[in-house]
Amino acid sequence: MDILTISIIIMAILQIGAAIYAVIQKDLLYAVIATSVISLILSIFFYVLQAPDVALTEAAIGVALTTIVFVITIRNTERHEDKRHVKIGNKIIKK
Amino acid sequence: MVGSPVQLIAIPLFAAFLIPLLGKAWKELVRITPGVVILYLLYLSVDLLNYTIEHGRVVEVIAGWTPPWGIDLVFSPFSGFLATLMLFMGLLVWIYSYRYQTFEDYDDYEPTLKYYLLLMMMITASVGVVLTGDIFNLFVFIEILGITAYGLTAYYRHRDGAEASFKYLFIGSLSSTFLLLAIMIIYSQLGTLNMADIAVKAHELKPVYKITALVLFLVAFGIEAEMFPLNGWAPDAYSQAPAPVGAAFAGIVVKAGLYTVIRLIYTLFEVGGTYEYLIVMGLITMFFAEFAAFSQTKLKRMLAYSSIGQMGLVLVAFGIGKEEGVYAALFLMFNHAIIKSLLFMSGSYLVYKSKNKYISELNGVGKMMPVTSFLFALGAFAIVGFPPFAGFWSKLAVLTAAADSGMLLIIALILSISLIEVIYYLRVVNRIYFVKRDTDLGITKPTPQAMFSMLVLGAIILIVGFYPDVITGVLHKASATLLDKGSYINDVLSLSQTIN
Amino acid sequence: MSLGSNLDLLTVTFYGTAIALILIGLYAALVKRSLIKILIGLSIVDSGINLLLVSIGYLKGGTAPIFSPAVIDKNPAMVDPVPQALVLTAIVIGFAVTAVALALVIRLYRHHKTVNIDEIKNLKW
Amino acid sequence: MKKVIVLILLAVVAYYLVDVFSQIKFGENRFQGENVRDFYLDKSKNDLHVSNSVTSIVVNFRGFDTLGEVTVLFLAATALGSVLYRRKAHGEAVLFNASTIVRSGAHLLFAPILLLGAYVFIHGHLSPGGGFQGGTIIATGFLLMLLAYHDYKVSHGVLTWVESLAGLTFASLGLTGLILGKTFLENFLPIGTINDLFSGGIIPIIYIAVGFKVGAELTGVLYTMLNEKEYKKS
Repeated sequence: MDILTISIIIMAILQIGAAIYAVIQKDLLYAVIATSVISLILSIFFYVLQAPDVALTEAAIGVALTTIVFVITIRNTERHEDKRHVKIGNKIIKK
Repeated sequence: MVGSPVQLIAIPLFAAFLIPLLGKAWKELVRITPGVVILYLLYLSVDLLNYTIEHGRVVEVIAGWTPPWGIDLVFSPFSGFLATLMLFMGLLVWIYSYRYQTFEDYDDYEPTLKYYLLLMMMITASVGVVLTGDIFNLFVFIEILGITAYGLTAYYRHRDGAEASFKYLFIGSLSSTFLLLAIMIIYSQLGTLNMADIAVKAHELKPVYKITALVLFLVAFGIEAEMFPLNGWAPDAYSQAPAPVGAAFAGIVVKAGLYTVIRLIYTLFEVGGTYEYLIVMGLITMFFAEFAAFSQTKLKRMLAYSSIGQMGLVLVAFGIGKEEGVYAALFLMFNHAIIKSLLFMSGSYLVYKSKNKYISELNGVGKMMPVTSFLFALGAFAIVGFPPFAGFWSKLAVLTAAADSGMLLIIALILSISLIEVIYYLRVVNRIYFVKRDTDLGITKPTPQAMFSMLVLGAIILIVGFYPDVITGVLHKASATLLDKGSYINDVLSLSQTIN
Repeated sequence: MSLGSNLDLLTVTFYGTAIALILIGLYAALVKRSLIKILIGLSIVDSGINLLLVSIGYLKGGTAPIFSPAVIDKNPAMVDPVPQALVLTAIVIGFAVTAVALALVIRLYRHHKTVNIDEIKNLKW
Repeated sequence: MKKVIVLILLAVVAYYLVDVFSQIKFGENRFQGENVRDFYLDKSKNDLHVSNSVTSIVVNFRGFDTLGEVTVLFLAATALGSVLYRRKAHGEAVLFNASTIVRSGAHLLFAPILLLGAYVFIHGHLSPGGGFQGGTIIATGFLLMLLAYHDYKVSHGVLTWVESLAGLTFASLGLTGLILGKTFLENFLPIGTINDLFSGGIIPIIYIAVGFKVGAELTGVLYTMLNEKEYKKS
């Protein structure tokens, strides 16, 4: 087994790990960072699979822009996933 | 022939990029240009349709690469008929929304610009879906259609448009995921993306690929065509979008979705049992949608569910197959576009001032808004299929087609489900005319433009009702074209050049 | 750089990772209650699909589909450029849809002060 | 309960995906005879003289898709603006400036990033990259400035002009082919020699237009979203 194969397998495991982390993590900011890790590894995979054009696009759009758009949204909304809100009359109380 | 089919896509795209600049010169141009463009396209499309009916289909090659290498647009009597219908409805929707009053509440320039841009591109994307002969190009057009529809659904700030839009977007994203997966499977096995080429090579596919791709396609397109159980987004989108957009959804967007299902089953794959599947899904869709419509308390949701039910009936008609079935289905699609749009357009003026749009708020509105109410009632009678209105002929055609194929059970089911439809539409008409008004809601007179669109639609219902011959010729030609798969493949691939 | 040996292992790795990503993403999109989490799920699904598509176009020993001066005369085997072009389109479209979706989330938050799907229920879900 | 249903559904999907894709051999030459891949590679090299065949597919063979794709981005920017539009903001925006180091760093990097983006889309037909990649790189350059300076203004008028003119260039180049009696988007310029900067006829021109358009649109999207600030109640 050559070093390339081994590193690909390690990256694949990392990628799946990042995906699972992104799903179970309650802090949305960390989850978004995990998705950007997925995109980063994806971009390396594209390069390995002889698709440099796609790798460039994924690196620019997947890693940078998608992440920043998510982060802007989280900054404008809320950062934690399981915040419960209780409505009393018209007021909303955050727990 | 004045132009080529590609102009139907290229000119509105050109205009879309130009409109923001035109708006800098004179703001009214933002409103006017889309209408002028659509009018020109309609002229072009009618002309092309006449040409194709006489001379057979026109296959337009793009970038000089003949199919299966490049992308092609196919303007046949079938796809051309749908494109013309869409452009005609688009023109009426544009006239209806011209200075539509609720928009004037937002008298700002920016929202107006965005509304007209999105509306024009929604119509263009629907036309593109119908004309394209390449499966990945179809995906691109479906995405354009999706984005415009999400934007327009969320257009109003004071309603729950954003919620409906998010729902639509979520389901739409799943649809495009499945579509991509299916395209991928097809490409990996056949090495082509051209529909005619796929149709030729489809028999080379191993069954497992064929079935998986078919199921993925059906899920993806079923979402666009509002097939049960993938239509949860539709009533919300219809009811939360601005009224002209609701009419456009019923008259234009659904047609594009339905077209994809039909193209898939009639041209791409021939797998045993798909026609029966269409009939069963159509009946289930009809059944659930009509019952849901029956139990609605809000007018627009009722109309939306009724629209889904009609789509179910169209699927049944397509499932019956043969020339009569397809003819009936196309007639139904035409009638549905005309009548349902009229219902949406007039209905939304009847409950204009109301916040929640309850049906009970229609009580006695007939005396206050005689013309609009009359048009609504006309639409209601026409859609349930009372003679002598347009809807009668299409329902009759479906029943005849079913009878010819000996599907008596289906006739019975269609008739009994139609009965529900009759009941809830008559209930609404009854409220409009014979129940005393018990709310102090005011009314809003339709703008002259809106009145014009509604009157045109009403006139068409009557004309087609009394003289169905004006439309049947085109429909027969269109249905014959759809069924003739061999000539489709031949026309598209005969242009082909080989690797030299 | 070429992926020579262990093609079976790599098959499992690339296809397996892609399918795993699709499934994990779909799970998040269907089960999670936070709108942002749902969108994260959808973007993971997109990543999986893109990886699958590019993997399908790969050709053993093929070079990138670019006729640079170094390779133009050697006429090497090249990987399939078509899936790459499709993925390019899919990535850009995916970003466009995500951006619109996030704008909708911001608008929903402005109205409801929450991004939890259970609390935004003016319409039936 | 819902989780169980979803898991069962996913198991079914997983079964079929694995079943289908385990039969598609990785890295194998599946196509025999005439096929799209060989045709594109051959024509890209011999007929179009474009060395990056992904570019020739994106801009020429499947250029219609790209026109649609650019439109998707354009409409996404439009829809986004429509969704987030509000007539006037209430109160004062909560803003903060980045530190001096970040600001000077951003200033220093801004021009090189734009240059890199331009390089990537001008050489799209020769090397990996092109309009989409270059445009995105340019947008990240503007993003850097927007993040570093809270009051960094991108002129909306200029963005509209760039966006519209680039889009019009694309569409008009397509229509010119039609007017000259060829087909939509067909090349009508001399194709030059392969691996020259001036080769490939209209392909590099279209890709440059795409680069400008994508750059302007993505910058617009980011600007709109970043301007969506929290407002202090006043």
